[in-house]
Amino acid sequence: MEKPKLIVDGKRLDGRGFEELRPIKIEVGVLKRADGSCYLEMGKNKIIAAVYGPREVHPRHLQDPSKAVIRYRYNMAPFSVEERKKPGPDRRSVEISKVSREALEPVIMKELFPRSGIDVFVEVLQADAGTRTACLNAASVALIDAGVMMKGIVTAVAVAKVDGQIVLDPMKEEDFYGEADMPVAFLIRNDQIESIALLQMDGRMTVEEVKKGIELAKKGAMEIYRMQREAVMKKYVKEEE
Amino acid sequence: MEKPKLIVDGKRLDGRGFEELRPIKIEVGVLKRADGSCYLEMGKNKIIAAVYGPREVHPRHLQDPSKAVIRYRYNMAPFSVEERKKPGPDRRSVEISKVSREALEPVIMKELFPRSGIDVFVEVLQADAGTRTACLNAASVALIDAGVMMKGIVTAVAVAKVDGQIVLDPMKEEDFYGEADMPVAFLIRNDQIESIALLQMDGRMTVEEVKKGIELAKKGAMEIYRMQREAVMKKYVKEEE
Amino acid sequence: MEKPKLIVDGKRLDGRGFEELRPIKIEVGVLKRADGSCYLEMGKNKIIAAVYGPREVHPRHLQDPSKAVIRYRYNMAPFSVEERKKPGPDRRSVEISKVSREALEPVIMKELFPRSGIDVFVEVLQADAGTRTACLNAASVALIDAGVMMKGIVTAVAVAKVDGQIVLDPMKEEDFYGEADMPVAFLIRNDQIESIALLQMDGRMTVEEVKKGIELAKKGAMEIYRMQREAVMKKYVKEEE
Amino acid sequence: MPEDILMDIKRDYVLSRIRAGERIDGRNFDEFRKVEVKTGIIEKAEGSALVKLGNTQVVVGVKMQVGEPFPDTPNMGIIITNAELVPLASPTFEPGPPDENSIELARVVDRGIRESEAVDLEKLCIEEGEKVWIVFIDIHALDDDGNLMDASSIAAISALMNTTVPAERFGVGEDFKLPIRDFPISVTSLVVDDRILVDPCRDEMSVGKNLMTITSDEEGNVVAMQKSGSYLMAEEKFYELLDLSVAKAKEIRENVREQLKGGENGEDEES
Amino acid sequence: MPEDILMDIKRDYVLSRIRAGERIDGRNFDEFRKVEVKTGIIEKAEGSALVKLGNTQVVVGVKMQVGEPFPDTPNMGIIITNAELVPLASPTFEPGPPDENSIELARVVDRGIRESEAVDLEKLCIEEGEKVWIVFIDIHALDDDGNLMDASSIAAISALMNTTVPAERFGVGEDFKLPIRDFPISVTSLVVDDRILVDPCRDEMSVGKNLMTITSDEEGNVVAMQKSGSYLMAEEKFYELLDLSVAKAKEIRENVREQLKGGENGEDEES
Amino acid sequence: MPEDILMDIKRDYVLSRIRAGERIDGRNFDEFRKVEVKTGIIEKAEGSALVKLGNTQVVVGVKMQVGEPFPDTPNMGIIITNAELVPLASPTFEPGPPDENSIELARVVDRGIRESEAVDLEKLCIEEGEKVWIVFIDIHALDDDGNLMDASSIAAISALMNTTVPAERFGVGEDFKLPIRDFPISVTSLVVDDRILVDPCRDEMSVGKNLMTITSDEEGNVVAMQKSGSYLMAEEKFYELLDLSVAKAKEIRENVREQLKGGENGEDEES
Repeated sequence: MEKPKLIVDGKRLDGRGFEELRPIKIEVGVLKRADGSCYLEMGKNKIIAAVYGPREVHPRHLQDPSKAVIRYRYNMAPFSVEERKKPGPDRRSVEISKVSREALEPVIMKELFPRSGIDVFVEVLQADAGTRTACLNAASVALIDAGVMMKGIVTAVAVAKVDGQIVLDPMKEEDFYGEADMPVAFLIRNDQIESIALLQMDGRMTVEEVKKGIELAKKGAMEIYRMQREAVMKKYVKEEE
Repeated sequence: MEKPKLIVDGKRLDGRGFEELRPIKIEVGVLKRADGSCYLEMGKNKIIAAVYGPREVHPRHLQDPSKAVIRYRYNMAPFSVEERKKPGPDRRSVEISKVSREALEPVIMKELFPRSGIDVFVEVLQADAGTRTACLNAASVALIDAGVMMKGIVTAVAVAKVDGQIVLDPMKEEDFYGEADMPVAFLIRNDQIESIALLQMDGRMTVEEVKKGIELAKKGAMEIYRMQREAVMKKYVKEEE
Repeated sequence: MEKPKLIVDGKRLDGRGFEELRPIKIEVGVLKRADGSCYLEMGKNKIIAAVYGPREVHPRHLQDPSKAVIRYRYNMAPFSVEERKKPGPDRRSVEISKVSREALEPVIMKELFPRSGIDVFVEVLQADAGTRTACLNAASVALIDAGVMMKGIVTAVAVAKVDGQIVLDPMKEEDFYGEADMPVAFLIRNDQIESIALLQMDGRMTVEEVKKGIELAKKGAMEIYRMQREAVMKKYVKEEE
Repeated sequence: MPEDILMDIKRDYVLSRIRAGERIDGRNFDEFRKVEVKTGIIEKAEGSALVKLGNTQVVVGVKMQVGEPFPDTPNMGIIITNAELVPLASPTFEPGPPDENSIELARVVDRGIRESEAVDLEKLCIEEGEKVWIVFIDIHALDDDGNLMDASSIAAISALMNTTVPAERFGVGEDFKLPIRDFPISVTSLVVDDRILVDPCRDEMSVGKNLMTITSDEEGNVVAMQKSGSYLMAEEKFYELLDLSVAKAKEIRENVREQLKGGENGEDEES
Repeated sequence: MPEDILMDIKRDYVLSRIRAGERIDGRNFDEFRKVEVKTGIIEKAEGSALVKLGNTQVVVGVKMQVGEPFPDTPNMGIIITNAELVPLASPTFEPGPPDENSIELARVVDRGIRESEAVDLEKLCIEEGEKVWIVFIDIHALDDDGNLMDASSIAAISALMNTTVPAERFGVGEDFKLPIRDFPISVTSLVVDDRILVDPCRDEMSVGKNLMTITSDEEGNVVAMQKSGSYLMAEEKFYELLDLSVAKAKEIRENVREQLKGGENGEDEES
Repeated sequence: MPEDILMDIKRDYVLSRIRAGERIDGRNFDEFRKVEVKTGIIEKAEGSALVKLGNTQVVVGVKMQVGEPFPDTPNMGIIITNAELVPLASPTFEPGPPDENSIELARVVDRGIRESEAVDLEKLCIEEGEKVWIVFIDIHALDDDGNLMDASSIAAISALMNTTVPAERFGVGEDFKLPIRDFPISVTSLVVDDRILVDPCRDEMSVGKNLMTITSDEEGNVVAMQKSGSYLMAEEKFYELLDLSVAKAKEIRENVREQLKGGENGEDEES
């Protein structure tokens, strides 16, 4: 499996420019049972997120008397990837669930719901690079749909180094053959990026490239943020009609 | 492994007629530690059932304040089948345990024992088709032996479609090569079949054949029911001597 | 893999006499977080033991209102043996943990610490025959270091039958090719062997050889006991300086 | 406590309506909710289908691998059916290994497909005794508003009909459509007192989980049955269920077949 | 609470009898309960035995498979011993993976068989370094009225002696009797104060689980020992146990051997 | 309750010192604790290292096996990194399968080694597509006084540099030193208010677990990053961390390199 050329004539394999996102589709409130939900496509990623809560926590000794307990479960459907994935959590999904939960915890106003639990469940129905950021984006919208109070919206996107270039939102080939991958999530409030909520990276980049990557991620996140808002708005407008 | 002829000259491979049960042997009260117990053979099936309870349920949050909690565990000994079975529950035994428990639950007078537990444990020491029905028959007797109040006796038997014929109580070859298998359990009270407590089926039968099968199962169940009663009686007569 | 001659010219493969221990090194208080700890080498065995407690037991229903609950966990590092060992407990380590705990339980003054837990965790960093006895020796010292009240010191050593001879403290080749292995632990109080705390054996020995083995084990245990005391003393002398 | 009270009220309401001869959502007693089937929704799977049964939603994906046959069927492919009741789909589902409910779901769906011989397993033999195709049918619940069983059965057979065997990717010849030769449909009903409620929604199940599933094939043969739930069923009620279920299955089968043929599955057309 | 009180009363009673020089069931201190052995009871197993030791009942089944030898013993068969303390056998057993008690049981029984070299493992080599017989010894407790250990040991060696190697079924030659060359017997005693109670029944164990198991071979050699239970044992007591256990083993061995030979195993004769 | 109060007091104390511009142990904010590295301490492992970072202690052992390559990298060896947070190392660790913390630890250490391409995996191919070396890196925590991450990273690369490939034992040629071509170092910092505390000790972490790990290679490239902990990080703070971490890594690398070369590893010399 030889590495293909990932950038040809200044364009990426799927024709995108370096700073271009894949097509995104967001639908709010797609599930009946969940308190909030969101379906999100980002390129070939197909994600569905559900939020339950604030609700009672069982057994009791898992409750926190001062704030809500947040759970976040990232899960891939067995058919979401080329080679069938064995059902159940693996090491990768445990790590992703941890850093994703840690991105949302400081944003959710947990103190408002002592002793209760807020559960965020995200299913990857189809995976195509960048699932953890796509999942966070869906989870944020589902949290809003559930009416959970937050300090802002969490919006995530990955950047990558590919054939020497820093590019936005890598798709599968770029992730696999590229030099580096850096998923980032931001807290956005009042149309302003406030801080970093999630940050991971693996590969090889200079310090300058990392900084450039963050700048590019901010640009991408703002675009996604607008789509998240729009999707939420569309649902509520529809409901009022 | 070619399918053999299962019916030759109007007789089954083991010489039985279509409506004939395999030889049955039932012994009551065979274990000391259990509150009730039963050893049952049905053809080459060798089953032992034990009942514990009503007894305390641990941990407490598993108790039901309004009635007894019933557990039913169907388990095959590793040496009970041709190819050694790995110890512990597999998907098949989990399903059998579920439907068997659901057959007994509406028959046991659970409301008489709030907060308590009644455990039915059944071990298959040797398996030869029809273990789930044989186990239920043994479990019913063990429940009586334990003095658990019930609305009647649960009696079970399978019917099968074999070389186009509906036959009673299929043995292994008939189960493996036959066209369909249908295990049924009935609630029997005052020598009367009252209702269906368990019903499963897999294979291929016309609606008419299913109905004919149920009729045949009723016939077989009544025979087994008499043997269950006799076995219980024999023990208590012996005890009074 | 043919059995080598294990005794040549009245000496063992590593030059030891029949009643000679391997070199032993004991260090007390080697860990900061644990309440008591000990590092112990015995031949190529490298053992580290930690004691936590008396401390609270969670969840509560595991507490014993009349005495401390003792846990003992014997664990081998994956790199401690020739073939990498899969992490986590196997059947062997579960059994060793059981008999080791049972050797310490009657010696620890559990009644002084109702509702509390005392945890003894022992890691085998490198294994070379006799790990269970080396671990118990380290655990005893760690318990003293933690200030846990005991009726005496538990000291353990194995004896073996090797090429027809009863020898002290077998190393790996002797364990593997020898005729029998017998790990023993004693309760020693006031420089006196009081009783047997652990005893296992597998192999083949006459009754007389078993008795001879116990006598030899007592001799070896007294030597180790002195080293355990010395190591403890050294730490406390150092602390007073 | 408040939840318990809510449940009690709901149950009483459902029961009173049933006794008045009505279902809470206005359906006839033998009426399914609206069935919507979309296939080919997971491009990375060999076959897939999303089924909506009212608000109940299930995705089934089919993946295929090459593996060894079972010793006693050396010339036949293998079907493995698995169900995940992920906690996203219901407030009562918990993360963890499959419990008895998801195992039962998978096994009953599996039996319908297996016993109707819907998949021609002999055509999935690559090399007798050595190499056969393994068909993984993964049921992934998205929203459990009652009767996951029938939604899953429909999704499973639809996904299988949508499946292309990826022979090229595995270097064993040319891709071909998975050979399907039957169309099993399960019909699940709730038994309440003397009433049979076909395709119960979740609120209806607040009165109890007295379910019966009867799966039949294209010719109206029964291929699988499962009484599920702690209840006793009158014999005559069962016969009523039997006739009703086979009849309803026919109806649903036509409905699904139309949708699978229909133009509404844009993504499906290319495959 | 009532259970605790019951336990206390039982313990006091057992202790008072012991101090009076008696056992609660009237046995001598060095007396086993009645041993009954039936072999060949599981026709589908390669070998099997049911042992009753008083009210304690254990079934052992032996199954054989063909597999790869361990790298360091390429010309020897493999023994795998497993014990299931199924919840049927005692109110204190819980369903679930083997706990420390069932692991200890399996391992001590295994050591007796392994270290006495009761099974001639070299005769279980089919093809050096490639194929050997794997002997699965599965201990299945039915009723735990104390001393499952000795009941299991007796059942294990009896089942092995009843075993026929199913070479034909595996296409590797003709069936043959499993080659057995020793007869290990374990003797388990309860140590109470200054007393040794051989083969303790369950009520006796209410005073504590201070057990010692000593397994010896046909020639009176010790092949396995296990102190089990949280207690300290005086050295002299151990020597007493040692002599006693080897003597009792001889007695039990003769008893069991008689039964295995005897005509009472109707089912055994055919094999 | 008393423990909670103790924690509160500790946290207040740590915070007050930080606000006064000091760390509780007197270190500068960008100062590591003393790093001590000993290699070759486990003779039975192919490579090993014990690292002390102040009171934090970690052992890493490297074991090698021959196995099959992954299908998509047929000519490359395999690295498998595993961490056990055994309960010996901290009162907060519990026995059991790896939890999210030990998984994260293992994966972040793994990424540093993997992404810096520290191990020349192509030289670990024995037979393309058939046989390659599998390198097991096992992280075994002994004492967690904070920052297990960096202690583990240092121990891992040190153990790898100490590793001899046991080709003779596996019959595939002569032993050779594991080919290492980079020297990744991770630097973990605690972010408290506006302050960055490099290499936090455990008492410092009583203020929160707001950690950032940045791993860089010999040339100062970033090869792995991990924000860990439930907190929000200002962008400028991250840039500050970035520069600081790469600079500190260089310093630690030299320190460790000196020790690995140095004469203090008596046991290492023979290998």
